[in-house]
Amino acid sequence: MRDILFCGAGFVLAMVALGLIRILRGPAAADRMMAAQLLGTGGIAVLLLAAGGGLAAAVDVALTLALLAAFAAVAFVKSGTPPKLDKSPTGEKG
Amino acid sequence: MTIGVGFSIALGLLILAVAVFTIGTRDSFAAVVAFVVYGLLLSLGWMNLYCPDVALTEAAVGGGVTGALLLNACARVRSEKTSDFKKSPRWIGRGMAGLLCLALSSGLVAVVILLPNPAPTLAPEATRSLSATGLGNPVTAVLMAYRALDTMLEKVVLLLALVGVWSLASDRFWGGRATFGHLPEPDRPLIFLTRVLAPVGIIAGIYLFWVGADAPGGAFAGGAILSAIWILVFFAGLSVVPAVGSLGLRIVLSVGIIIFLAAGVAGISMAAGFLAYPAGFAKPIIVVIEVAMTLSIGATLGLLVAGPPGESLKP
Amino acid sequence: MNVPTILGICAAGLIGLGLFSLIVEPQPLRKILAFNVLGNGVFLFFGVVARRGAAVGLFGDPIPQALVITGIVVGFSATALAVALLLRLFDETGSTSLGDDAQKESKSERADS
Amino acid sequence: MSIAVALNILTIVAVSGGAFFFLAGTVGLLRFPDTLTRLHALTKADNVGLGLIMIGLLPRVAWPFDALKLIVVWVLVLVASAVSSQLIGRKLWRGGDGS
Repeated sequence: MRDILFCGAGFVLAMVALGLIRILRGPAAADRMMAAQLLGTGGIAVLLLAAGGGLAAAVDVALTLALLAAFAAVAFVKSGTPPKLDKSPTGEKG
Repeated sequence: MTIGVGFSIALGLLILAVAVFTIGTRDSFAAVVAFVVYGLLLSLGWMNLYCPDVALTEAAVGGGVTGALLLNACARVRSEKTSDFKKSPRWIGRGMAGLLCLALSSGLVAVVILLPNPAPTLAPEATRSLSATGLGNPVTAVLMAYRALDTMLEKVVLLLALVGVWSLASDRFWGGRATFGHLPEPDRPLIFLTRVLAPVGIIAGIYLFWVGADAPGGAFAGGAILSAIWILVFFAGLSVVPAVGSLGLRIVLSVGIIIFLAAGVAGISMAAGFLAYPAGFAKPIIVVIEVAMTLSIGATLGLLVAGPPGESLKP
Repeated sequence: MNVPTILGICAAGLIGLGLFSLIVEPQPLRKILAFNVLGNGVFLFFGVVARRGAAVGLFGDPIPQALVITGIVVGFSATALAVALLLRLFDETGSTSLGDDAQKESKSERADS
Repeated sequence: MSIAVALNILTIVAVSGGAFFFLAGTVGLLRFPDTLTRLHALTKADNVGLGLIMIGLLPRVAWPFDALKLIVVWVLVLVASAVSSQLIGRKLWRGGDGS
């Protein structure tokens, strides 16, 4: 049973690794972000399958990853030049 | 066991491939996204090495908080999207650097293969005095008891880094707050996400800190999760970054070091020396220090991501 | 071949890759990434030492693990400081390049405007 | 005994189903023609995939509290995935490709 779950972990890892080709190819920044998102979900699955319900700490790591699953995407969408600096990019140097 | 080894080979190759992509791609944004993925994969690697404490810290700090920091930086310097190889050393220089690094890697591979296996270990020493500390997790015991001085100085380093970041502010913004996560309009889905995640995240952070005494977890993982939730609150616009001049903020930032120092100095009079814990009271003292540390770490990491103040309080 | 050895070879590769990029990459943001790749490689190397030191019922030697945990947090604070420096440089000069010609370019642009 | 066998079969079936959905998500992410359709493939497939894998792992955990945490993990990923795909989709809708 342990081996079957390990095989499942390897399979899911291979799948999300293939998905990483989207980071390579793009074309949009959103495509790259989505590949990272897929790996975030897949990483949780790989972690839990590889632990096979044996290691209780694996669930805590999975919980941490799940809490931060949206974090990178939110940072991607929301970050950037603050609006104040946007209006006068050169006027503040003098 | 062979399937487990095959899984590790696949994981190691994937980590190497993502690292090659991180440093090889022309597009800086792609490099940063690849780096976030790299942090997540490393966390899987740490679980594969049965180091769940490190895996937790790496998942929270390496994948989460560092990712937000670098994505924000990448968006701010958007105009310089691509890496300019014209300015990098000529091919001779690059070749020599490549040879040097190849030699280094080969040497390290030889070290990995030749070093004694099993390695000399301090695990018996770490477990022998475990009962005196009242802790069940030897990693926490190393962090909070045997090598507590390292951990305390590491907190000082964190605070110094924050002082360094703050000192990069323009004069006229000093005392103000960081311009971070300012939104032109409220973003309802993000507010919903924050309202769902914040309570769960705070409970998870406190839980990780609390079980750190006996199981994998601890102040660093818990503090990093708290800081991530705090940053999410900034992004959603539900709260503004506190002003650097705020007294309350400065108390929260320094309370970890103050309590640590106080416990250390008390150790001189009440126990064997600086940072020695009196017999029987080790566990409660460690818990008090860890509560203060978790708060301070969470606040410091969050403010490190938010950056130097860029807006004065009274325009 | 066992799990720690495989990940140790992986760590050796990461250290070489990170150092190479740190040397040849001209752009500061990429240098910061390279520094982190290098640092994480070193941490993973420590992990191998920790895992091989498994004894008395523990899965690994706790000392290297504790060192790595503090190392990750210190590495993050160094990264944050570097990023803050980089962003300040960008706000001042409109460029993140450190080379001489980049400074000349930004100066001439300012003179034009 | 038969209950244990049944639980093992449940685990194998659910995990295989979950792995299939990860396959589907990856194929969609790689093969679909534009960014919004790829977003669709990603968010539908990997959540069902993770859900099935969680169902498969539920009989395997040692403590009931861990089972509860597994469910919390899945719900958190569902919320995170729904919101982040909405954010990414809106960014695409409003501001070009965001590149």
